[in-house]
Amino acid sequence: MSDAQTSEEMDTALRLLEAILFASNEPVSAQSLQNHLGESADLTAMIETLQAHYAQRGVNLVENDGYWSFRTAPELAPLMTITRQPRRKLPKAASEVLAIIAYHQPVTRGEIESIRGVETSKGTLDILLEIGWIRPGKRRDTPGRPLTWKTTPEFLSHFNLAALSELPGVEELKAAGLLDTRPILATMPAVEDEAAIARDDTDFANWVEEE
Amino acid sequence: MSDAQTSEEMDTALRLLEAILFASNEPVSAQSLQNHLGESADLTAMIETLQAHYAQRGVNLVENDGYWSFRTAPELAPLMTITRQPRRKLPKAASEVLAIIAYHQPVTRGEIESIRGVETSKGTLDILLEIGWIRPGKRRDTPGRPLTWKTTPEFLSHFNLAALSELPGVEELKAAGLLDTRPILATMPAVEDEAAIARDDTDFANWVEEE
Amino acid sequence: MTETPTEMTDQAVESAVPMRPHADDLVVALEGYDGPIDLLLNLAREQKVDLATISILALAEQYLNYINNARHLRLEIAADYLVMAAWLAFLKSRLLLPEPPQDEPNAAEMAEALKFQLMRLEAMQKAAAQLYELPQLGCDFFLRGCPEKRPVEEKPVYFLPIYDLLSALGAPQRRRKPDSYDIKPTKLYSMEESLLRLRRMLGGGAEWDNLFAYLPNMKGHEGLQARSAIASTFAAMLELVKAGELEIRQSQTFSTIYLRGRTDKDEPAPRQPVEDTHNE
Repeated sequence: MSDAQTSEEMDTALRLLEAILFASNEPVSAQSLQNHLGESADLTAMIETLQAHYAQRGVNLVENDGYWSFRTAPELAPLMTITRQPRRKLPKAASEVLAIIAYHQPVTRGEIESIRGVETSKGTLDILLEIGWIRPGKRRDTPGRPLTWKTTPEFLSHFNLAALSELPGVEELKAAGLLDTRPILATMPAVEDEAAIARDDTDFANWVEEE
Repeated sequence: MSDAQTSEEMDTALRLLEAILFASNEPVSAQSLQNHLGESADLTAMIETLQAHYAQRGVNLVENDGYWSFRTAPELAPLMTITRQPRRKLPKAASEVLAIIAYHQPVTRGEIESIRGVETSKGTLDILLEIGWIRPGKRRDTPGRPLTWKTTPEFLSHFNLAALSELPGVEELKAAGLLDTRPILATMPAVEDEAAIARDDTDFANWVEEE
Repeated sequence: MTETPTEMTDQAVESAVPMRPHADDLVVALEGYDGPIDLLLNLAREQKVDLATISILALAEQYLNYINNARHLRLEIAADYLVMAAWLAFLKSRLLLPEPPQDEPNAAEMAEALKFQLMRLEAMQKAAAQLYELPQLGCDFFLRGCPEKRPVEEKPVYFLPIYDLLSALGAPQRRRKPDSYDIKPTKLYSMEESLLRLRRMLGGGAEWDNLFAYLPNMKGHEGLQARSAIASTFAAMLELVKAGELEIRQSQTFSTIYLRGRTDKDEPAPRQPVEDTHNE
């Protein structure tokens, strides 16, 4: 082992962390790692050590919004000839809605509709929910208390993003003021009234996390 | 990466080998690895390099009858145990024993059994001991000097009681019907239950015919 | 599919007399858009200029021509496309005419708002495409292929509501005396029910009959239950006599009771009854 470990104890904890992350086929939350290693373990430092060690290897240690996992290095993709799933191609409306939720979250359905200028069919959100890329967030404190939508850690994991700040072009869009969800102008044709959308949202009420 | 790799090409091949071994859903045969890496690759040397690298880490590269895979280091396996803490209601037998100890303490196991009219399994007392709701008291000055049992302060705090004297008295329990041993009377179907009465009528018809 | 609107709109803008392409082409064309903003954005893209510098007036005209064309062909156009057309016509007039009174929206602001809307949607469409250029799990990178099962140990956390603790105290007693206390829940016949049964059975019939003929089926019933049937029927009978709905007759103490529905004319004496065969 190349990393200089001063004490035998630290060594075992680090090996244990490596083994736990290696054993899992899905990202493990930092909280669960900390629980396993004990309160006194310096998880951040340990993860940094591991991450640095694997940075140039065939597998990398990657974070997705507080979840950690080993995964093969993306740049090896062209060489990896093991069975791969076909790329998931979403319908145009669904990928647009996904992008809007990813870049504007938390965002209400009414806001999604004002950005797209068109009603969002139930099926579109259902597709994204079923894949597990979006989830309901808190209700907005505005009339009708509409539900908001956010992306999940699975979404970040699927696209190999450590955090939402790594979304392509997110900084430029923010700087250009294009991540504003406000309705454009009172006189613009409205899509649907918020009340109707809120009624629709109640179907998802069970999903709402009580934060 | 700590291992000295002289050429960039070798480096990529080794990384690919590592990635393939990591991502495969079953151990991979040397032949299949060779196919992945190309005829010219010195698989034996590469595997040796990888194996040496992982020898002291949390996962090891192991061979099984010509098939290669990463496995958790054997000595770490016991440390990886996941502990779950499901919330469970205390089993009936244990609640009975607990209630008897609470109201009759200090009480011997023999006395508990004579009150319950059934034998008390060792496991029942063990559960209560493990939860920390009971503890052994003094030995009774009778033949055999049996151990007595009492409740603990944890018992009081679980039931939010300041002292044992806060437990309702036996007379109060009787008044509340909690010690009632008689079953409750049930009446025949009410008048509104037309169907039931209609059934009764047909019974009557049969009865008349039988005469 | 997206080619069609391109040709269409170019022609519409260039010539005052619109071409008449095959009707189906236009239907397909409109179906290809996700609403009026998406259509506007596609029309704008054909101008091949930066959205920031695009002429909103020209774009509004292009859209109106497009919708006019579709209307000309008597095609069904979704309401939101028409609402947008009306709004754009309004915007167009505002852009061409002098500024209106102050309380109405300013034309330049309206144009800016529309421009922002287009830019924002375009940004999201681009973002969606860029998202898909990222490496994807299961295609470009992989998680552990053969995960290892970690041993699981369960350490239950027990709880007990105080009610359960208290009622557990009575459990041994309940269990102890099964012989003297094992009474199954008793079914008793109520008077209300007997009233209902008597009324129904009497119906219009006015023949004298033994009271016991009006008891419910007593098979398998005994003791308290059978007695409750007799008692409730008896009480119901008296109740009906009081209400004037039936008559009863008994020749002497403890002899059989006869009853019949009340009628005005007199009936002959009751037929010879079967003597108390059902009396248990």
